Amino acid sequence: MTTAATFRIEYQQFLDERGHALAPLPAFATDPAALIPFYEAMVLMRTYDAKAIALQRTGQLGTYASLLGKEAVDAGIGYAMRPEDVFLCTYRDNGVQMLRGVTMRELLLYWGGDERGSDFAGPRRDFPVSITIASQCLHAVGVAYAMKLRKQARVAVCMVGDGATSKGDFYESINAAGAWKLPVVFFVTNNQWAISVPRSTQSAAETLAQKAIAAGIPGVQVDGNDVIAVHHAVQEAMMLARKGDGPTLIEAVTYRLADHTTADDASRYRPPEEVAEAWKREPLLRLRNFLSNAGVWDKTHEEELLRSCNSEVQAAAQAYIDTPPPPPEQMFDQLYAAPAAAQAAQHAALLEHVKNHGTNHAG
Amino acid sequence: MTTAATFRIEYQQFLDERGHALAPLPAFATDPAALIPFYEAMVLMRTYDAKAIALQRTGQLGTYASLLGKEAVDAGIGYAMRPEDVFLCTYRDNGVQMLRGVTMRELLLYWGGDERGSDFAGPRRDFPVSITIASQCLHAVGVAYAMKLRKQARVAVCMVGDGATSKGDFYESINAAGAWKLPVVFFVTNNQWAISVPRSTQSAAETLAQKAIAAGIPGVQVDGNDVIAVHHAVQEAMMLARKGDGPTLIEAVTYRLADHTTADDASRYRPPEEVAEAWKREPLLRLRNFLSNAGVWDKTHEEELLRSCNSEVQAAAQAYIDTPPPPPEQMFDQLYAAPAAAQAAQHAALLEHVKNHGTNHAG
Amino acid sequence: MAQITLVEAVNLALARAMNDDPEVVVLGEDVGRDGGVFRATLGLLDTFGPERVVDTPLAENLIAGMSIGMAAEGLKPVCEIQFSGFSYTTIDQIVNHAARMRHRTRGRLSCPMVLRTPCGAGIHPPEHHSESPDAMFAHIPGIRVVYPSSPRRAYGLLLAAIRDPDPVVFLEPTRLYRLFKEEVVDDGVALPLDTCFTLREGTDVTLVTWGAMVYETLQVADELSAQGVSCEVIDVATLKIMDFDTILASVARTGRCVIVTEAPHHCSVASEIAATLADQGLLTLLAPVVRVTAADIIVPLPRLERHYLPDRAQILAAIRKTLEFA
Amino acid sequence: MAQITLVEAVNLALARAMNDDPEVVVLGEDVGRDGGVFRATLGLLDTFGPERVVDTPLAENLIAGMSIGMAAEGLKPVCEIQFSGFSYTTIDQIVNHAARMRHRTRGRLSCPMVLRTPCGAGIHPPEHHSESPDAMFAHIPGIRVVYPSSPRRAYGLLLAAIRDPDPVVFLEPTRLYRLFKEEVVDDGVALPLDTCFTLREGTDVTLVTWGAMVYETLQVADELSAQGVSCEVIDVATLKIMDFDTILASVARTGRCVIVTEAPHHCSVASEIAATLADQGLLTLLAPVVRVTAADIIVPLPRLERHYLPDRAQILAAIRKTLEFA
Ligand SMILES: Cc1ncc(C[n+]2csc(CCOP(=O)(O)OP(=O)(O)O)c2C)c(N)n1
Ligand SMILES: Cc1ncc(C[n+]2csc(CCOP(=O)(O)OP(=O)(O)O)c2C)c(N)n1
Ligand SMILES: [Mg+2]
Ligand SMILES: [Mg+2]
Repeated sequence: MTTAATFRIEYQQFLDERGHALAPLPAFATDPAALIPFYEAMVLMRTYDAKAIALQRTGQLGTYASLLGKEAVDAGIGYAMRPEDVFLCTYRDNGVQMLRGVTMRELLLYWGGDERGSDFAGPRRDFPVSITIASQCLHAVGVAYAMKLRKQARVAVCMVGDGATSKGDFYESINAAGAWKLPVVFFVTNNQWAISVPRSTQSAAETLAQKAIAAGIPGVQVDGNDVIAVHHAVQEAMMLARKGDGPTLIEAVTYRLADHTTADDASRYRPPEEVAEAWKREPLLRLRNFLSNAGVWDKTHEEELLRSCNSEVQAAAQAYIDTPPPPPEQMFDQLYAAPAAAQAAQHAALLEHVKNHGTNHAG
Repeated sequence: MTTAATFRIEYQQFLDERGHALAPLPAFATDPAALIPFYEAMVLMRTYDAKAIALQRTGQLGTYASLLGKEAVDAGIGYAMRPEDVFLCTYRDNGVQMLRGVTMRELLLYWGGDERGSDFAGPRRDFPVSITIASQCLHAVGVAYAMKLRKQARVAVCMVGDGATSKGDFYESINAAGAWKLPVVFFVTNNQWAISVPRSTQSAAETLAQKAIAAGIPGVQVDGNDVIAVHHAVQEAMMLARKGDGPTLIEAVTYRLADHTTADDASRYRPPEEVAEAWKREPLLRLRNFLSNAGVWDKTHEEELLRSCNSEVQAAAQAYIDTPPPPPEQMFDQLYAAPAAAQAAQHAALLEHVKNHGTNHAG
Repeated sequence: MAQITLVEAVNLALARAMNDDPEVVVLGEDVGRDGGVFRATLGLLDTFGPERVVDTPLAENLIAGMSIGMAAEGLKPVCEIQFSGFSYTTIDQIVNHAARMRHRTRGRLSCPMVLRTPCGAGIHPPEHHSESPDAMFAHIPGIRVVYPSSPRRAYGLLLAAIRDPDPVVFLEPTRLYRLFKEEVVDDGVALPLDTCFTLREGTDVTLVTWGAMVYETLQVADELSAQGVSCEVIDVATLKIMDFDTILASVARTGRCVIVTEAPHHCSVASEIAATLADQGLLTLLAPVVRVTAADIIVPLPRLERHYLPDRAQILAAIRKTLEFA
Repeated sequence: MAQITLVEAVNLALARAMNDDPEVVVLGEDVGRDGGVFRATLGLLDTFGPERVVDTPLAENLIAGMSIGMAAEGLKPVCEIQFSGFSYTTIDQIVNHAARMRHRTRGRLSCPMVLRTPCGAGIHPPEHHSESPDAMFAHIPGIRVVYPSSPRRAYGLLLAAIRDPDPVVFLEPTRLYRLFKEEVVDDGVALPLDTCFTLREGTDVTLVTWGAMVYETLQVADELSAQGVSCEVIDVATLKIMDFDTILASVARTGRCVIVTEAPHHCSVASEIAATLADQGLLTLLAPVVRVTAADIIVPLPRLERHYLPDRAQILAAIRKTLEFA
């Protein structure tokens, strides 16, 4: 019996729950003030999130998936990416999208049920939200393949949840990306739940980061409530990818503080104590404490920030609400690059009907 | 930076290429004579294999996938399973099927293009050959789930090739089997090639056994040309499974000595030297040497064995050839448990046509 | 005798089947403690335990494939795919294995599984939650496809599907899950899988439909009835193996036929019905066979969704066109 | 000007497209050194190198999904699925992503990919190597489905498919790969994707078909022509978006139509054509629209395979029945 191979999965955390440094901080964090933009972004995300839920509750938005609790993940990633990189996201990654330049109005438009929300003016090559779990991992492989083929120093960043790591798409993707050494970072937000299904039901693997071993690529686990750990891991992974050293899998351990979506009621399946416990580890508090301890943040800053976030979000919500509804033609155009003559009659008939009758549908 | 988890993948080999023991042999192999049935089975497999190819070459069989080079794998597994276990196989695992009690006539019937070949009299709950790569892994999960639900001490054994480990079905299955601790053994025959695609193209993983780590289950790599190593690993894995300790992934490193199938010409894509090298490690020679060295096997035994294998195979081939062709009705019956009235006319019309016209088809 | 919704009827049938037959196992995403995102499996976990009411890892291909393995071992798995937009990944296992297990082993192994999934548009959900893949499934030889349109038929047909010895894809009209209630007797009586259901008898025109569109079609029929037009309304219910005799016989009487479905037009189940009429019913047709379907477009996000679904006005217009044809 | 087979024509078009456009990338299982199991990609590796002629890991879902990612980045991936029986695992990516990328982003991203796969029965192969999923693909809004039936059309249509800015599923009739040769000029001229091809003009009956069955249908038409029966033969070629005008115009002249396909009967592409005739062509029909299809059964293993495929006698019988109808 000999040893064919050995592996180690590392865990990275820099800040403890009260915001104290546990280890020497990485270069980008040695000046605490440099972390203020992270904190500001995280607060904006949380403000946006609350507004989105409020809009949904008042019938002004469709089903919405809250990002509450993953602000550190989103800020850590958002600030590590360059404009020319490509972001492939789930429905829970609006925070990264905001940092990429997608406007809150566009995000709300999407959640409001309008395709135009995915035609954002910002990062034009970023992917739209992927609803079918893990399916975007395969796209990330193709995007990264194209980048490599063209010898570009760009990186694809692909998000998934803990539940998504059970799906074949995820494995096929990390495996293929490893085989071709593609410039892609796979990021698992392990928030402990896939709707009502706990992490333990998904897999017997002790960590999700170790799934990287199946693909022969590096895997690392980080504290997903610690923005320094997240940002550091993503930076390292992107640097590897950019210089041609292939993909990395990052697992961020965090917690879904909200219901799965506004259509869900998490109290049906998880104990309130678990949620209360998780609140103690939440990412904003931790970073705020760190900044306060370092003397670069105080109550005045905080109040000013909240004020500006609120007004920014309010303005975006209003801009969303003021956006005229999509024209019915939107159903047909952009289905194909060129409208097919053979479908013209079908489309015209429906349009005619919509214009004459509106709809008398029960749904 | 702390360590979240560490892993080790073991490699097992007992016999070297010349049949010398490299390590103390496991209990079942301490009496060399106990290995004679393994050798006999392996020679029978090879004889059968050669006959099948001959039948194909002379137009008496359809496309056939040779098992040449994996006889140790098949014998090692076949002798580890109990009748009540369930075997889920690929097209290259006829050797195991033979040991399970599927007759060579039945196997040839299958390759001859007759569904009745999968209605074997032997292991009635074993699965038919799965052609769609890795798809049978999912069935193995279901079979093992049923065994566990019913608290039976049975085990499902599921075969895949190296190529199959790139497919989502494989990962979803080992992951789910791990999550539920199901009684199933996943066995990867790593014969270095998936048609023309070499093992290195499939994955950056150093071993295929380490894919087990993604599922949080044990993984082990063995020398697939060493029947003792294979049998030992399978026995251990089945013991674990039978007593409720869940699944194991075994990777057997061997080599596809033949073309992919009779429809393939491997000389198009792989160098003759590689094949010549592989012949030096082939499993029969090694075990024969071991038995000879131990004084339990000689030329007379060998000649006698070859003679009996030849006549057994010859008889099976004849029985196959003498089997009357399937009736056209076979296309319709067993499509549903009860023939549907709504389809009766359609079926009757086709049957009528077949009986009146035979077929004038170009194909 | 309770008035219950369609999703409650599904729940009732599941509980009944699990109670009657210990081999019945329910599996899927969130079917356990959560009771399914639509609550179709509510209470089953408490009654039958986590071994028979199984939350799976998040993988539909796994759910379908392991159901096949369970079924081959003699269990009767009833798996749930959370939305039919996530059922495309099961097609490989359904076509290549579920549909063939019996045939390829000459009956040695079989596949008595049911794959349930909510189907169709109309609940204003995110992308991929409004799909109508009925035609894709109905094309597959070796399976049955069932699509109930009322609580009572959901109950009886689901029992039948579970008891059927072959694989059944059971599509549930999401839009009708809670739209209306009906009295359902929990008597364990299954409905037949080899027949359409004639919901209204009529003489002027035959309306053929299934799934959620049965709802609007009946409304239109009632509306027209008040105006003296007599519509026969047929709920196809079992899309495969389909009972064409009932449809052909009806059209033979009425001479006119309108087919209503919310699936895209091209190569839909509606096409099959119209095609069968063009062959076996041609002589009885007094007017062109009109299909009221969705356009061949992607279901839009909620803001335009209501324009996607065929509505009463479209059905009405089609009927009028058919009736006015001389 | 060489006489070449259909598979050689596919190869020629691939080489031409790769030569003309550096964004064209070929990927799939065994497409590299092996040149594809049917040799459709023979020689491409040597000419264009391993970065543009890519052997992938064994995963069809990956192949389809990564093609979408490549296409969104502006490459023009042409992926090969080794047999259409292995294409079912790509349906999820095709329906849920390839078909929607343009629409859901309002044209910001698009999906100019081609998915090629050999299709149909007749080569006596193992299980799953004889599938005809054309109807499933043709049902999907947002894609095109193309199915050539001769070397020349394979060449011209594949060029068109690759140049098309939207996703195209390109089905290749396995049985015809080497059955006959035709002169193909490698002039880089694409054929249109919005039209059927009328292969024989005729006045007595319209025969509508596609893929490998075009071969037998033409033979029957020739046979009948010798007997004084004039058949119009239409190769549909592009199954989606389909050119119904050509078919309707032809049937308007002949009054009779036989549709021939080797796919199972229920909800097939043949159903769509017959259904369209039952609506838009009803008044012109002098006889029932007859479909010659496979039965709704699983393609049998080789010993019975020849009974599965529709043959000339069946086509002939259907035509006679149609012609004799008064
Ligand atoms: C393929 C697929 N199956 C099922 C669903 C329904 N669904 C939406 S979110 C979700 C859970 C996802 O969990 P996870 O991956 O952990 O992400 P999270 O929601 O926690 O961010 C499920 C099952 C889906 N969207 N796609
Ligand atoms: C899903 C699927 N894709 C493609 C094929 C075609 N095919 C048959 S065997 C094979 C290679 C399999 O390689 P491997 O898993 O290593 O098994 P081996 O043939 O070496 O035993 C391929 C691609 C198939 N049968 N199924
Ligand atoms: Mg989660
Ligand atoms: Mg192999």
